[in-house]
Amino acid sequence: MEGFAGRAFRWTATGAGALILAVLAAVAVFLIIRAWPAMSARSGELSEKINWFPEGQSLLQFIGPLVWGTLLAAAIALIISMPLSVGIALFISHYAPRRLANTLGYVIDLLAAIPSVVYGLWGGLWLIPKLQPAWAWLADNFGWFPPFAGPASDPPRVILSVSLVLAVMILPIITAVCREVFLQAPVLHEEAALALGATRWEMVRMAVLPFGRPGIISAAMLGLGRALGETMAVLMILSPGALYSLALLKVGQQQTIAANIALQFPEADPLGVSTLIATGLALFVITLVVNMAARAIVARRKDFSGAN
Amino acid sequence: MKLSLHRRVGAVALTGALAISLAACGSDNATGDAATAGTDTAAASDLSGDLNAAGSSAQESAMEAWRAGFQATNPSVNVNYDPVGSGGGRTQFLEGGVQFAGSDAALSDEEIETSKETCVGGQAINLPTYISPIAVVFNLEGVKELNLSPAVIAGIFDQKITNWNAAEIAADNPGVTLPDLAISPVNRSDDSGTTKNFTDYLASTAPDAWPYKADGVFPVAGGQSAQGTSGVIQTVQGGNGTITYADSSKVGELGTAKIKVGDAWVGHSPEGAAIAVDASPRVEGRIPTDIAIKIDRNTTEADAYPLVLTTYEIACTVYADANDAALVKAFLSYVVSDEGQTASASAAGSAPISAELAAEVQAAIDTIKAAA
Amino acid sequence: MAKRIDVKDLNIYYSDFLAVADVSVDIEPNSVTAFIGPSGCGKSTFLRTLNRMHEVIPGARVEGKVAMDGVDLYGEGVDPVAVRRSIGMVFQRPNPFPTMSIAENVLAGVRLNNRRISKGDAQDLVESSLRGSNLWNEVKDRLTRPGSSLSGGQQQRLCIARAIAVRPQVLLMDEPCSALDPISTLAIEDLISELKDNYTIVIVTHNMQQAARVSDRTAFFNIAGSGLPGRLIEVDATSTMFSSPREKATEDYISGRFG
Amino acid sequence: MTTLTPTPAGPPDLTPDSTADTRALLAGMDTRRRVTDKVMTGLVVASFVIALIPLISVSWTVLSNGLDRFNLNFLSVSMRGVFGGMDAGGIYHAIMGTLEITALAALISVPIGLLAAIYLVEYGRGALAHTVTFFVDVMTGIPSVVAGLFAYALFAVVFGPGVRFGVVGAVALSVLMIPVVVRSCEEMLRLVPNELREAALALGVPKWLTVVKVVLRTAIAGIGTGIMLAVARVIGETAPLLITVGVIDSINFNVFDGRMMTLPVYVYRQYSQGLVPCNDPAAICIPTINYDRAWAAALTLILIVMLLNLAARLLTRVFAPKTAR
Repeated sequence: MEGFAGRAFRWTATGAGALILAVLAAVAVFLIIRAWPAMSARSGELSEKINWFPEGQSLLQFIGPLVWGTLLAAAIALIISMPLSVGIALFISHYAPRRLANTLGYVIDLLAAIPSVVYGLWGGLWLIPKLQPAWAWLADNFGWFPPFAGPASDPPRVILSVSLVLAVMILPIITAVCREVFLQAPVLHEEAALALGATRWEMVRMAVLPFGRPGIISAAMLGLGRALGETMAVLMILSPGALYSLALLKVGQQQTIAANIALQFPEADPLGVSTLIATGLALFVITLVVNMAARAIVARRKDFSGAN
Repeated sequence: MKLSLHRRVGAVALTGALAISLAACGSDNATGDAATAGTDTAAASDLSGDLNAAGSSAQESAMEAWRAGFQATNPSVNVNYDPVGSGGGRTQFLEGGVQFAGSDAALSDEEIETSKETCVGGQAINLPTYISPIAVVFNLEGVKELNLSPAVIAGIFDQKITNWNAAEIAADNPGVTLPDLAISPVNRSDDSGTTKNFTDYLASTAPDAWPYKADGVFPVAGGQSAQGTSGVIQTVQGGNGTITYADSSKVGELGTAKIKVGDAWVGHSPEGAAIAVDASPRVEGRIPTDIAIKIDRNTTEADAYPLVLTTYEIACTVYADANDAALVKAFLSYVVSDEGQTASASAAGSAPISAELAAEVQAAIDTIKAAA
Repeated sequence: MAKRIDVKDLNIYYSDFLAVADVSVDIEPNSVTAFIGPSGCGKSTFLRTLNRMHEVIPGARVEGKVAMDGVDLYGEGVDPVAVRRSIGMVFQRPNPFPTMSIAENVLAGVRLNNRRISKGDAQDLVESSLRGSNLWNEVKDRLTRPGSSLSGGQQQRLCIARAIAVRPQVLLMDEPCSALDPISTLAIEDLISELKDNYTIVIVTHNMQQAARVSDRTAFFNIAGSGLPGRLIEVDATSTMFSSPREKATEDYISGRFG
Repeated sequence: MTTLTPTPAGPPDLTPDSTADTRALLAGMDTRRRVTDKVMTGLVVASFVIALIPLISVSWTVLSNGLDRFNLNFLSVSMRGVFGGMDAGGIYHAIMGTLEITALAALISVPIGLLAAIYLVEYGRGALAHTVTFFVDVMTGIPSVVAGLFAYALFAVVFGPGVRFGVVGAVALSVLMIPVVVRSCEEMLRLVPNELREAALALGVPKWLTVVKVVLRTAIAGIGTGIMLAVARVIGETAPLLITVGVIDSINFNVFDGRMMTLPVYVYRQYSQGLVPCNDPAAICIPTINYDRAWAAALTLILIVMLLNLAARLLTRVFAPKTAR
């Protein structure tokens, strides 16, 4: 028996749940509608009407390099930060003395909350001037490896610098999630490993990492999502280009979707805005795919997960 | 429970107190100048309201000075300027988002046509408010000044001349020790009036070396680039062997090039820029109050510096709102007044427009009116 | 391969708190020794000092001597990792690694030392260990299923298989049946009797009948009050302990008159 | 190997010889494992130290560069009338803008988020609940700049293009904040033991009252913490505010009309204004004034975020049930 108040409450709550779907649908629908003029433009129309649109390209040809740049910057950031984050998280959860670990955990939480514009400021003003010798060294010694082909640009407003700042940015986020997961690794399994004669590292490998794998994956995806959508740090550091380029140490090679939107939006006429929103739609789809892939990976391992 | 209740009340009280004290202690009197606070009633006008503008980031320094000066005598007026770039400013103006726009390029005939809708019954007019030399700026250790001909500048920015000790550069700079160092040309990454004037200059003076047309978007890819005048200057400062083109007001300590005009080498200066502008014709086919200037890049006037940017305020001849019209008139009149021109020259290092031009612009401003 | 353990004057601490005081006991090879006593008396804590699992807890330490065949486990040149390898342990709650299959669970300890064990050897070892823990017939057709798919009693036997796969000298069991149903308990008890042919077994149990059923010798631990250290009251052959204990406290506990 | 000793008293005499293989047995593992363990320990510690370098450097540069200008005057005045290299100006307008817009965003997202979480935990079953759960996850991944575009276009429909005022920014931030609020509230509500609900229901309390009086009250500290962390998360967003709220250098308290300044945008603006050339030798001019202000504003922003985090921690501690866990 549910009175009027009960029914009202239930419907309000359900309405709020549905509202979320409505908001998301509104975002998606709006993106598509607003991007439509650009998507349906006849060939050549975009470069004809939009100042910054490259000559003779279609919308897809325009978005392609941006998607590439976005993925490249985020992927490198993830490659840099992932092992470090897992390391820090392990240090806090299983290596550091307990009192120190609590303090460190708190510090990491605080760092995770530092706004990205601050990281951009730090990257642009403090880090960039210091990176040039390191990148020059990389280019001199590892130039045979195509991504590190030189000469390294000066100032190093290159994709590797951007990725480094992004890595620093997502480091606390990934670490915070990993640490939380590692701390939840069942003592039961840790002791089982130790009792079998495992060293600390072997115990971590046998009992902690397998248990934490879904958590590590979602942490990585969280970090990747952040890196994919990050605008300010890229805008403040990178010398953009629009190539499918692997060169990490040269300027004018890549650009990310988010930074391109922020860069061109103020100057854009209605068709330009439409084009930018089409790129935003691409970014939206990418984050959606990343999210769903992460969920699929986590779900597939449910059988062997510790959750039972 | 009782304790936590106390704490709760305390926390709420504290937050409230903090908010109130925060709200009470703030002020718009940032400079400590009494006039800003509105106490100087004698000088204060009866104008009030918000005047929103957007546009060229090159105008930013000058605009800051103008706004400070204007708001000091009109404390009830807020003049806001969003330095989104010339194109953005024009777009926002044509869409009716702002009352006037700052632009480094005059409106095209097409845009003027569009503006007739925004400017209820009137049209948009271009009002030159200052001229600014575009300096070719470089960061080269031990070198403060170089002679660069249009063809060499074009070669450098087209990434054809790639080293500072290239023969082309050395030929024009006898006695200067040029280092063996890669040249990193830096361009604007956003659509900008500075780029448009710069590429127009190269296309007009060195058509052989510069195969591109005048464009607000830099046509050559693969170089350093940054957003806004400050961005490119910051990039040039951050690297060795870098070179860019930028509004001379932001140059600071960096080295600048003398460009070749006729047979002479001319450095950037406000006076040189003013000479180049005065020697240039108007854009044809416009109404008398629309003062758009077509810079003659190939001028051979003595001491003229034709790598110059004329900046415009773009306003309507007719405004739907009377207050808007009054505010625009008052502000733009201040801008072209001696006081305004001195302020921008001091803050931005720009060249004042000549007295004759100023009189013409003022006459055009006087025709701005509100719709009946 | 079974070895003896001799404990002399052992004090066990958590930081500054003395948890178990002054234990001296000899554990005979190829026998089952049971530790009984009320909750909190320190029998599990003591058990964990026998393979140096105690020190995994931050701040935990011991004073005194624990010797296996005359070698002090806490002496110089002794590696705790090697100690735990030689002295296996089965826990109160079955804890197979959830991310590993049944076979992988059995091999978990072996792979630590011998990464490149051949496929044939591995299969043989899995079979012999699972046979040793009386589990082979039940799981031989599903060795690749996750260990967590088994029932509680099967899981516990899997854990025993895992422990004996590394061929330890001694097997410590910390209330191995307390989380199991009576049938599974019986299976484990049978297994313990079989295992003592090859191993020295120490078992902590709450269940006196179990101690009486499976053990050769019984040690009784007691605690005088909270905040005080647990002590070893008496140790003797199981039959003696249950028929004519020397101490009054033992008799009270065994006859259920414990307060 | 060993013989059964009949005497229970004391260990048998064992010569060093007979203990030799036991000693060898206990001496340790092979070199590979020992080295692996040492190397991995080294790597773990090293990764920690390496990661600390940039993180400490961020904190340190912000602190050391920001403290110069961080004073009462800086906090209490706006940028009105400040230009060039003037040794003046502050962030009062930006602080107020940030606080108002974020508060408004919280006002929009907290009720929606909390109610949606209640729906998911207490009522949600079947397809709708699954869909909501899934799309809340998806929504977490919306890039902030896209949220900004959305809000801009939404209001542009009504107010025309070029629309820029506080509420637009608040809506953009809400899009980013709602999923975070739902997630954390959901987690907190699920932590409330079912026994509590059943006990209340068994007493004849209607379900909605049980939710309000029992479940919400039990979870209130966690919910508060979650909301504060969500606020801390969006308070530093720059890109959406840049697009939707614009910039201004005077104080504007009215979120319904006119541009507002916000702290993150202020930081970005000052950064992009760069060094001041100081052309006029007569005027007082600090070349790095824009960067100095950017650092000081960044410091203020971080302090606000830290304060929110600290408050969240404190809230958890004060309201935490004393017996639990």
